[in-house]
Amino acid sequence: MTTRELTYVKAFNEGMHQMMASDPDVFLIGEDVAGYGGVFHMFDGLLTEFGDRRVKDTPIAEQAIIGLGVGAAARGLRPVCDLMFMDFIGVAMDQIFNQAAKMKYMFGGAVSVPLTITTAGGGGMSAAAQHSQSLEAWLAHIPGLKVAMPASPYDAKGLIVGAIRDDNPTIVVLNKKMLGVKGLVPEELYGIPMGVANVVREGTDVTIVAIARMVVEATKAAKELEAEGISVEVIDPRTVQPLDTDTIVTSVKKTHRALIVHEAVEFGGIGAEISSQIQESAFDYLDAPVARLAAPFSPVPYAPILENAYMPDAARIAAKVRALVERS
Amino acid sequence: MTTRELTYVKAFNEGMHQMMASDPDVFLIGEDVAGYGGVFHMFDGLLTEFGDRRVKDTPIAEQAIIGLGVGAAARGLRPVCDLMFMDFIGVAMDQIFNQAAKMKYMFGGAVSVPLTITTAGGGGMSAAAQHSQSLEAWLAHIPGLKVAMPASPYDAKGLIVGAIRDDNPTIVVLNKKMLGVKGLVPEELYGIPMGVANVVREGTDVTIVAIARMVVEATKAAKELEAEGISVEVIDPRTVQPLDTDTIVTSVKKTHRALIVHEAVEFGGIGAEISSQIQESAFDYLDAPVARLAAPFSPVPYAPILENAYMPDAARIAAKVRALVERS
Amino acid sequence: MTETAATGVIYGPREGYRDGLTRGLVLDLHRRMVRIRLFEESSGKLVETGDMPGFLHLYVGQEAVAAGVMSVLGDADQITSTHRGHGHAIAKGAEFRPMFAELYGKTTGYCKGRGGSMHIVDMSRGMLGANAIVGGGIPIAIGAGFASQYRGDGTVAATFFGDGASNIGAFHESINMAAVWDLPVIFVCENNGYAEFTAQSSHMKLEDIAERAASYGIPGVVVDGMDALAVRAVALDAVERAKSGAGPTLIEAKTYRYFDHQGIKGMRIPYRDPAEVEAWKERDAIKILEAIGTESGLASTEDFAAIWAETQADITDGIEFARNSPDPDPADILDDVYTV
Amino acid sequence: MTETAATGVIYGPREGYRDGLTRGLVLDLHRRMVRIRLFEESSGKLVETGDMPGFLHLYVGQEAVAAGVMSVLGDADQITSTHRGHGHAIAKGAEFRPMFAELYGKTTGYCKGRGGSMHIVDMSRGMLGANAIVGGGIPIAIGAGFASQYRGDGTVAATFFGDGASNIGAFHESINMAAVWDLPVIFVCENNGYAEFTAQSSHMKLEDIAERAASYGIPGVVVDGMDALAVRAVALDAVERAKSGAGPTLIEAKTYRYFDHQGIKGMRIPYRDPAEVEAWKERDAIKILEAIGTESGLASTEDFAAIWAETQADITDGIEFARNSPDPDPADILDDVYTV
Ligand SMILES: Cc1ncc(C[n+]2csc(CCOP(=O)(O)OP(=O)(O)O)c2C)c(N)n1
Ligand SMILES: Cc1ncc(C[n+]2csc(CCOP(=O)(O)OP(=O)(O)O)c2C)c(N)n1
Ligand SMILES: [Mg+2]
Ligand SMILES: [Mg+2]
Repeated sequence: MTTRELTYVKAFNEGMHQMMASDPDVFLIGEDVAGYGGVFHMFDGLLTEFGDRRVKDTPIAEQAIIGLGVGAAARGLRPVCDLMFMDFIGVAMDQIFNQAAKMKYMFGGAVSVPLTITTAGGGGMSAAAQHSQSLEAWLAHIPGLKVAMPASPYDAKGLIVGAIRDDNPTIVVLNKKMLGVKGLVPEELYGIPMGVANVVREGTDVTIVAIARMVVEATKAAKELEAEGISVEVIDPRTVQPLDTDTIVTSVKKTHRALIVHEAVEFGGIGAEISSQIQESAFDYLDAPVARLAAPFSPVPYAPILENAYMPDAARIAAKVRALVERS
Repeated sequence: MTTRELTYVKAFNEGMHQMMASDPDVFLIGEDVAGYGGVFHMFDGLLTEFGDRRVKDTPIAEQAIIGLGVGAAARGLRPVCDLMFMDFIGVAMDQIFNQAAKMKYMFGGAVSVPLTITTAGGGGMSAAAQHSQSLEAWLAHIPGLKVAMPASPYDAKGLIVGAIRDDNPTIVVLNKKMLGVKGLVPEELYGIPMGVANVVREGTDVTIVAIARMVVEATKAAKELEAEGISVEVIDPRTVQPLDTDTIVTSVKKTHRALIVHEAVEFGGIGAEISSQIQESAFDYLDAPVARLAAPFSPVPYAPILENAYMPDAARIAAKVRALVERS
Repeated sequence: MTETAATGVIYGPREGYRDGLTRGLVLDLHRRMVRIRLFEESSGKLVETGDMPGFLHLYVGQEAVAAGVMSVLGDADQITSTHRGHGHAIAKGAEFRPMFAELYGKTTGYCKGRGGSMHIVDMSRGMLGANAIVGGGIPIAIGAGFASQYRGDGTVAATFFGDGASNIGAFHESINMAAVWDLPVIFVCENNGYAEFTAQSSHMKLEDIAERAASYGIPGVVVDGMDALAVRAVALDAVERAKSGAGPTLIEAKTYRYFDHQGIKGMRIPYRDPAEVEAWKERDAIKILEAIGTESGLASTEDFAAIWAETQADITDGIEFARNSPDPDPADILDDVYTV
Repeated sequence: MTETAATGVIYGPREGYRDGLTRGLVLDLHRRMVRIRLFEESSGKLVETGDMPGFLHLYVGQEAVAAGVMSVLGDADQITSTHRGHGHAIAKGAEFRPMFAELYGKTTGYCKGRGGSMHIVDMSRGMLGANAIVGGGIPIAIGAGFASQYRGDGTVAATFFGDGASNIGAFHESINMAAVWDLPVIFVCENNGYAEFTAQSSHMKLEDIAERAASYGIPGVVVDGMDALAVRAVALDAVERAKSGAGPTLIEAKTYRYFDHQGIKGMRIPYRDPAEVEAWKERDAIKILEAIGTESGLASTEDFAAIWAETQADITDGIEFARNSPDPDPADILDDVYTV
């Protein structure tokens, strides 16, 4: 039960290593995941340890990459298919939403598709409009799919393990800007099941539901606000599908105020669903409208000065919380 | 200014004819849109009238179909690209969301993309999981795109004309089950601009915001409820991007209660966004939580008995409205 | 510059492919084809009369392709299919009762009424499902073939798709990846000359789709898709090649559908010359096989008649079973979205 | 079965492609290549030192391809490009000031700082944009070509993409559609042997990607991508064919990138043999052209030196301009999402 500091990407990588060691049915395919170990080092060392039968570089062909995973999973293997950047999902969407996600249902339950898709999302790298997106709202809207978004090294390991063990098609979205973030990670193999939120920090005045890297920013804001006498509870849903509504609603019934924060554009983002669920389930407890803080309705801009303004951060989160508290 | 009864699909078809007649830069491509006139008769007669330079059958290649539209639009033409069923969007998504929608912004405004994509969505035909979907929530979440969903013959014509005239990439989603629905349609060419809601019916007790065919069901429910002394206002946003929030919020401030109805699955549907916006803007006016009625979280089932249970209808809408009124 | 590329396509099966023909094989292929023919004709009518819901893409005319390929596959071999999938399912061994029940949307159907015609499946026989997205099944098949290679279990996968589907991106990506990894996959292009109502000459500049194999460094074979024995012969070669580790083959079977793209008759526009339809019907796959059977003396007219009759009885039984089966319960609508 | 398909590929430009060479052409091609070389070297360094944001896919080594093709296109002809797009933009006539300004994320940049390296654009010169999605620009190019045909304005479109991109679905769909409609489009595959860190032999089973042209019934041409004159010659033929209404051509230019996939040096793993890199550098496109120029007597060492010097001055000016340009104002972040 040794626990030590690891970066987010190393924690993820350790989860991959341990799952591949523990289950011979797990294999990995994707662009430059083998020889190069993945452009983000996510898959470092896997080729060396597990060989080129189980770790394979593919042509640039995302429909075939995901589709191969669907077919192999339907035959009982546990494929991990990497989609280098989340933004590339548009070329493989059919295999994800019409095939992987629907197969079980369309076939009356006759098959399971234990496929894991890994990808990297989020902005902050000056990678511009086609390499910075957060598209989890699309994925969460697809019955049959599960969607994990680790916000710490501990979760990066636990959620990739949980995803591979899950018998359903699951997408694990790493956050690019968190790759080097450090945190405590147990050495042994552990999995976090899909659908269990993490109460990152307890508080009594306002509930912040934050997604992916915004958990870090929200936690920063919460610390800042504590000094001002505002007690903030920070909840990380960990998976946006399934969503742990119970944990969120229970918190809001206690705090009476809620703010949802994510990197994706606000309109039609997962924050809209969370906000709706909160007000549907805790309407009589609310002292203020459920608030959202997210990106403005534009593609992600390239210039750092614009991108910084585009992404929510601790300062803007804190301001939004103050407004919520003052409102009521 | 003659007005006469036309079916939904004929009204759409008339809009296509008139736009192609009035603007030589408008052309149409898609699978079986020329010789066959489209599998839903949407494009009947266009080949005969405008010839095979302007009306073209394509190979089955949706990335190329949409992408060709993007390139031609960037060069100043006004392409109409047909995507036979909305469900096929997964094979062409990249061209829609990363290319068409983002081009102008990424290029600092240097280009406009006056592309129109036509497609058919919705269930009720026993067409099963890959031919019955309502995916407008994905599209509305894409900055740069506009999304129209006509709910009457009048709008089917007005919105296709408005979309072609619009200088931005716009998707017009026809509803398959409405194709034969009749209504009054003016003979002359008219366009409905994107972003202007239609107050289909005025009322004082509850506001229903309904999308696409659900407008018809909501109106039926409203008539039924009127007899019970419940006065329902029915709003059809017509376009979910841009969304006419003002009209919706103004209505809810008057009625104090809101229900949103759509065919898409509830989780992450456009109803979540509308609900969030209502409670953000009219929180103090609400006598009850904003409610949603939509499909359960599963793929669309094939058997008619299941599909009927799956889709919201007038009876379930009325029941939901009654519950809203009783609540407060 | 020359505009006509030389071609590396192989035409037809190897010489003597009919040698050593057995009575068993003739009857086996015949039964597969007749079962498809009668299932399709009857289900087409059931939809036309409004007895059955949904819309159907019928396989009539193309029977020799499914029968020929399936006759060389075992239950452990996998296939993926298309919107026109009944024929593949039946040739792979699917039974009429759960097939009809599925089309009727009943709980006893292959998909418990959830999928219908376009999602017919029979996992127990390696039929990995019809697919309502053109090209959608092709990537899935390479996954099935990958599993064969990964496990080294000696099985293969075959994927069926149309002439129209060979223009879509998923085809290109999948066949290239299968080639690169020498996956044991057979790509079966059923060229019936049309993608819906669009003729091949309007959707590609090729005569032989098998030519596309050269783009992936694999063999491309053209075969008469009305001759089940010819199809079987090239499929055998492809399976052998796949099992030996040499990788995939692209087979193009020239065939024809007798009915409309969807349903039996619905030709709103005359996109096909009636003479063309008749010419193909002259070379009907079942007729061809029956002639081979009787001429070789391996089977008699009575043998074939018995198969028709017994299949017809099966059809009647299947429809009866389906009609009497229970409807699904809307309360179960959320079952099977996830594996729990 | 034979596994090696016969090939209809055309190798190299037609005989005598260097005949009638002029001083003007030598200097024009040289200038285009030197401008790319120096822009790429300097911008690569500016990112390495942290002076400039973003990440860059540098075009150094491949200059002859962009220069050769662009030398036969006019401002009204359109191109689409890739993640490795600076070279295409510069060869098409883009200026250093707005290019550097864009990389620096300034309002004076080609995209007002919104797009950066991967979305460099110059609409005024028919440069329809770099593209950060592999294969993303190919369908757009056939749209540009469609507009040429629709208007009958005699323009053509060219689309650039890599060896890796030729495996993605968008390539297949687009080139087939362009072929079917005889669109005036030139498909230029820059085969630099690698898709990121994956060698061609691991991502396809072909040696010559031009072979894929046969799948679409169009000519495929292999050309030495280090010889700008050879590239120009085959591009001229392709443009002529396109303008005559005969349709598209697939050109494969064999070339090499000197730097890493991204940035100048970042070879975390030795995915390329240093000897291979050196061998390609021996055949450097600029060196080759300079030798042709001096050997033919059409240009002197001094001529070339002047171009290097003048370009270096332009670089300095461009960087200076960019550095002194104003940052965008976050208040304008929502501008240009829509045309209003
Ligand atoms: C991605 C996609 N595009 C379009 C369709 C609509 N569609 C269904 S079948 C069909 C024609 C298919 O032609 P082909 O592949 O030749 O098969 P055939 O119908 O002739 O058996 C089309 C266009 C679809 N289902 N999926
Ligand atoms: C759809 C898509 N998949 C993957 C990537 C990541 N990616 C960027 S460049 C590249 C390699 C491209 O190789 P090639 O087409 O040969 O072009 P080159 O980089 O050699 O110029 C990859 C895989 C991407 N940008 N888009
Ligand atoms: Mg066909
Ligand atoms: Mg390359």
